[in-house]
Amino acid sequence: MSLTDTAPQARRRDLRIPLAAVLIVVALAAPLIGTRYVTHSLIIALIFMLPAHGLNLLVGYTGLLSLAQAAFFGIGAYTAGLLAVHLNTPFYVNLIAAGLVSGAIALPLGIPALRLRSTSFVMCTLGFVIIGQAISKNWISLTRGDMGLSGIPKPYFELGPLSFAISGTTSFYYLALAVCVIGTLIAWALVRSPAGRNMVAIRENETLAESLGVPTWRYKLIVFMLSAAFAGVGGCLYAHYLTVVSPLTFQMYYSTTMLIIVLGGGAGMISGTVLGSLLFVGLTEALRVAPELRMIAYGFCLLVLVFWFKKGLAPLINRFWNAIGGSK
Amino acid sequence: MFSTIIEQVINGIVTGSVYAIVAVGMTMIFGVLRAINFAHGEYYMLGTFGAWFAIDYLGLSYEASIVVAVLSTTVVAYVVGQLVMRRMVGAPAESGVLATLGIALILQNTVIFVFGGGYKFFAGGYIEPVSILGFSLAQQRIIILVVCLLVFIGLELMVTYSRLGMAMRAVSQNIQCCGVVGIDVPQVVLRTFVLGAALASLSGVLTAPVNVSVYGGMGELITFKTLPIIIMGGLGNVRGTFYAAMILGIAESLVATYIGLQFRDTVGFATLILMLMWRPHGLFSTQARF
Amino acid sequence: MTSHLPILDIQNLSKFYGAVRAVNDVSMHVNRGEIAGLIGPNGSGKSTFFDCTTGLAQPSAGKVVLDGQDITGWSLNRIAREGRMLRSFQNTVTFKALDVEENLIIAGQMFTFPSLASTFGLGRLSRSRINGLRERARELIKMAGLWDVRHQQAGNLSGGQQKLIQFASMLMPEPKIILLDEPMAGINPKIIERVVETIQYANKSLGVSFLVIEHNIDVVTSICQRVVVLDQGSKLVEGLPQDIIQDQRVREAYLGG
Amino acid sequence: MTQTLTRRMLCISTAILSIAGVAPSLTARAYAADTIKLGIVAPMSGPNARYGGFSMHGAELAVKEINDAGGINGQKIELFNADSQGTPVEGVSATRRLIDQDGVDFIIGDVSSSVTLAMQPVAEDAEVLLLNAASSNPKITYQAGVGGFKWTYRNYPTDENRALVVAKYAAEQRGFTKFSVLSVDSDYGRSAITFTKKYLPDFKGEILSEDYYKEGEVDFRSVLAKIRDNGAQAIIMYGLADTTPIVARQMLELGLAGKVVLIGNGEFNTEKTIKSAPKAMEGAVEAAAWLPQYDSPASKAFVEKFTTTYKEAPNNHAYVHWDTVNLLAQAIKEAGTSDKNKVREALSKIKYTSPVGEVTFDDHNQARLPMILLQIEDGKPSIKGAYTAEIQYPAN
Repeated sequence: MSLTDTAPQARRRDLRIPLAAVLIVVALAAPLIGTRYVTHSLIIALIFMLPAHGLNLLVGYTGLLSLAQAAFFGIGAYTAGLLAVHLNTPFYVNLIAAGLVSGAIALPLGIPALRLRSTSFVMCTLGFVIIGQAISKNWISLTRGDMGLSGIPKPYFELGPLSFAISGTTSFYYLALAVCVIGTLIAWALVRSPAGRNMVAIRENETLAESLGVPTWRYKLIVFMLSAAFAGVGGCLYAHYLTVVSPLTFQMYYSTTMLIIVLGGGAGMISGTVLGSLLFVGLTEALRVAPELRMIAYGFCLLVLVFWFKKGLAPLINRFWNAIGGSK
Repeated sequence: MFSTIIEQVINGIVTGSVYAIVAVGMTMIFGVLRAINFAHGEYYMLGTFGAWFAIDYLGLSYEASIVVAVLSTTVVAYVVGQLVMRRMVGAPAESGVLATLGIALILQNTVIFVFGGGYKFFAGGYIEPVSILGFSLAQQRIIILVVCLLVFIGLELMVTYSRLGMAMRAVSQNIQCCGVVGIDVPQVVLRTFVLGAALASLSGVLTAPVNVSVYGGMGELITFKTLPIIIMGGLGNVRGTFYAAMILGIAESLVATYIGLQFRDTVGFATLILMLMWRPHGLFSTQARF
Repeated sequence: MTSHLPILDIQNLSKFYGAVRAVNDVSMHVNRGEIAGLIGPNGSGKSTFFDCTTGLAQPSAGKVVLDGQDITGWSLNRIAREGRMLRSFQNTVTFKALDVEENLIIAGQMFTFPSLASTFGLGRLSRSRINGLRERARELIKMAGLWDVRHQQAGNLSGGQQKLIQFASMLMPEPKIILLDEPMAGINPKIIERVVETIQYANKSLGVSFLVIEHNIDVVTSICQRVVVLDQGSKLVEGLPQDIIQDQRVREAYLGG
Repeated sequence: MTQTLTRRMLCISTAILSIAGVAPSLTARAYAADTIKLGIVAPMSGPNARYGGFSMHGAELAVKEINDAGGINGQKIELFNADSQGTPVEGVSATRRLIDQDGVDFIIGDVSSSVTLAMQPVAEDAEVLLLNAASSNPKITYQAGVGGFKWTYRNYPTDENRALVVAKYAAEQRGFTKFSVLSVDSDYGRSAITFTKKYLPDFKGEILSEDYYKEGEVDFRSVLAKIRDNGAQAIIMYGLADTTPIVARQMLELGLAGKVVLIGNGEFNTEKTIKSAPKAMEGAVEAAAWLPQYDSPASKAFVEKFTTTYKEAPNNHAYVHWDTVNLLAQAIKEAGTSDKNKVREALSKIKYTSPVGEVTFDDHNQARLPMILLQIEDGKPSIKGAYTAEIQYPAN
């Protein structure tokens, strides 16, 4: 590995800026280098990245293990899908609406749920997913039930006289990338802000935080809503990309996927979540070489993660990042 | 009208007793490990598969297949317990979720890989209906009810009087002190885990004749049914789990009758959430573990 | 500022758990600039009394008046934030995964940012406020003698050092009064001295009043100006420290329990 | 410490290697054009694997038969399979991989309708022929052919035809007027019932109760007791194959067997199902695209070959995938080339003779399939006729 290659040199140059530049170029040029399959895989990673950021705020920063992410992801997907199909609204309207609706629905759900202790809270949030699915199946007049919403139009923009649609995988990649970059920056700003420090305080010791004047209850509620809003925005990307939203969107599979991304990347780190979503998609797609053994191998990967990478992969990356940061 | 309600309550109790046997294992594992076992339903599936294999491939009788199924699941559970569950003592909740999900994926898809994904037909058991007090039930369901009662009586006795039972109680009360008084915590966790898995597999074999279809993914659904039960029962509380399973069984049965079958799977979690709003610490005190 | 009202005035406070009267009709006050002590045998209701005063538990009856303001029924965080009355816990608690400086900055945050919404900001105003906090934190760290370990995780430090972090944290928001729950429990004599110094420094130089639960009678006599004794949920006696230790009833309460 | 470090390094390198495993696949492999590349998208892991397993085997068998017979126009078929897990995201990923990496021109899939719906635009975009063999959501062909997606074809009956045939037979031949619904809670079960409701008034039938079960449900006693008490003559069940035996056994248990019959679809006719509760299945009416006992040499040969190859009897999913591969093979043969554009044209005008009857496609790329109506008599399916009907498409 490059780490050992450069070790013998007495003075090392700070390689961080060049590396970052390379990463940015790779991110921008990815659809041009790789096949559409690669672009598609990256889009899937980007779609999961935002809900994972939301979950990271909740699990990684505030210390609340939640499985409700799929429910808010589904609500966001349905919101965007319904708006796009019925009202043919521009993409940014759907995006904002999906985030707002998910965030707003999280308020009445969060108030009772956040009163619960650890395991009960986890189960309660899982319950939201199960109940969400039942509602989407049975509220047929709104959701078309099991028929689902299909043929969701491609995202289009209407900026003054200018109006254009995003069609094709490559352009969708750039759209998703832009949304994710903004989302990541927002998440980054959140955790860097004093509020982010208070979230960490809640995670570390809720009573102590409370005794130092931190209104823990309100923070938890706000973070729960924010994480739902992130999931909702991810749902909007999902709806527009796959063009289909069905009650299947409400399944624990997505909640656990997001949890795997957060923990695999490294909870409590923004870079961890970014890394985690790429890693997760890379892994599941790489395992496609053996379809029958794929999920078995995936299961083993989870065990490896739990036992050997308790803090996820981000600490390793951090170490690498610091190591290339020049000589001491 | 009234007799319909009675009949539905009986249906609920029969369903509840299946849930109870599976859930009690899960709740005991939670008691000693503080981890939700998302793979628990897979042992139920393994039990069913073991019995199906014994009947279809080895040509054994149903009774013999029960033994084969429970023993083979015990072996699998022992291996999983040694390699994974033992090491999860004191691990954070997130790790527990991921590790057990990983195990669930491995067990489920290994079975699919070995036996094929298609559903199998379970041939054994006593499916002839008998009439009791005007209600018609398959004989197998009466067996399930009786076994459920025996299992719970046995567990109560074991937990109160046996050495393992006392150690389990000790671990669930205060894990730090156990090391001091010479209890080998990982060993207790392992034994509890194997016992819980064996009970789940027993439940799988017993219900197989009435559930007929056997396939690799069947465990997941059972896991989701039992999750709300163990919370409602007060995590780690054996008796509470029994009552919670019965309550859920009856509630499901009534909902299926009067509201619609499509809402049945929602009943568990809806009841759970309503209950948690009313009593955030469960219906049955978590203090009175085991 | 020259008010002669006590900084903290607790009137007829009671806390019942079912039929159990954990605290029964206790009244006491802490004067401005005073270090008051609260002692009593185990199970006498001291901690419950603390919890009810600071909002961790709600009193069944009675009134808590902080600096002329009735704060009965306020939550712990509101009392800390708006009332500037802080409390410590019996077992030392710090944010273990964070370094010492972060620990202190967190402690100061809610007092520097006027509203919840403002804590989400990342602008220049927030930055300058955080920098202000960091400076203050460093001063307090120096004062507490933690300068060398300021970038270490709190959880990796010794119990005594963590105790000091806790004190320094509570001084961050410029509190009016601090309630200490057995500050000397489980720390070695060297640190005890340092804690005593810190308390006295805060009291003299920063004008912070204290109410201290303590078992170490030497400490109580050396720092407290006035002592209240609780026994079985009720106030037994109140007076100067040297009088209290001579008091027959107090001795009986401790010995006869 | 050293040990943990080495171990970590090992893990990291494994992780990196596994990611690197994707790298070579990034460049689409250039294959010689001597094989016809066919991709199958099906759920192969998780609970839905119980459908995907049969689908895969059916397709594999057909490919093997064709290749053993020398291929089509001298070209052999190369089969690629991809796991959809029954979720749209995974299904689309699988499709993308088949198209871009394996370079397939033809895809058969998926079982689940929502996955198929998500795959449609991908196939359209890449101009790859998507043949669906097992999804029943009417939307799939509403939006295909003249409806939009030129590259989607469906060789599977729609629920509408099925619902009509069953309702008509039950009312006219069996004289039923009171029905209870017990169908699977999926687009298949729901839409079949919607269509049944559309036609039932024509036959003076009424629905007394309506219940939908979730996939994997095993307890029907409550609903069956309700049905026993409400006096329904027949249970309309559009359900899952693996659930039918459970329902039948519980009908037996509650004394419904012989009093109320099952009508609809859900593999009522297989030996397994009938054996599970012969008394309950007696008189059941089913409209199926195919059944193992169907009396045609091709069908019989398929059943035999499948059973000997895979040690289990084929089910409907196995058959439709086997049949669809054969259909595609004939289209390629008629086109005279494996060029996908030509094959698509050939498919639109094909007159394919399946083991059950003649198959043609309408302008929505929906196959006009004969629907077999059967009734269980003396523990054996007895065929009452085959029906083909035109689909009425909604105006838009």
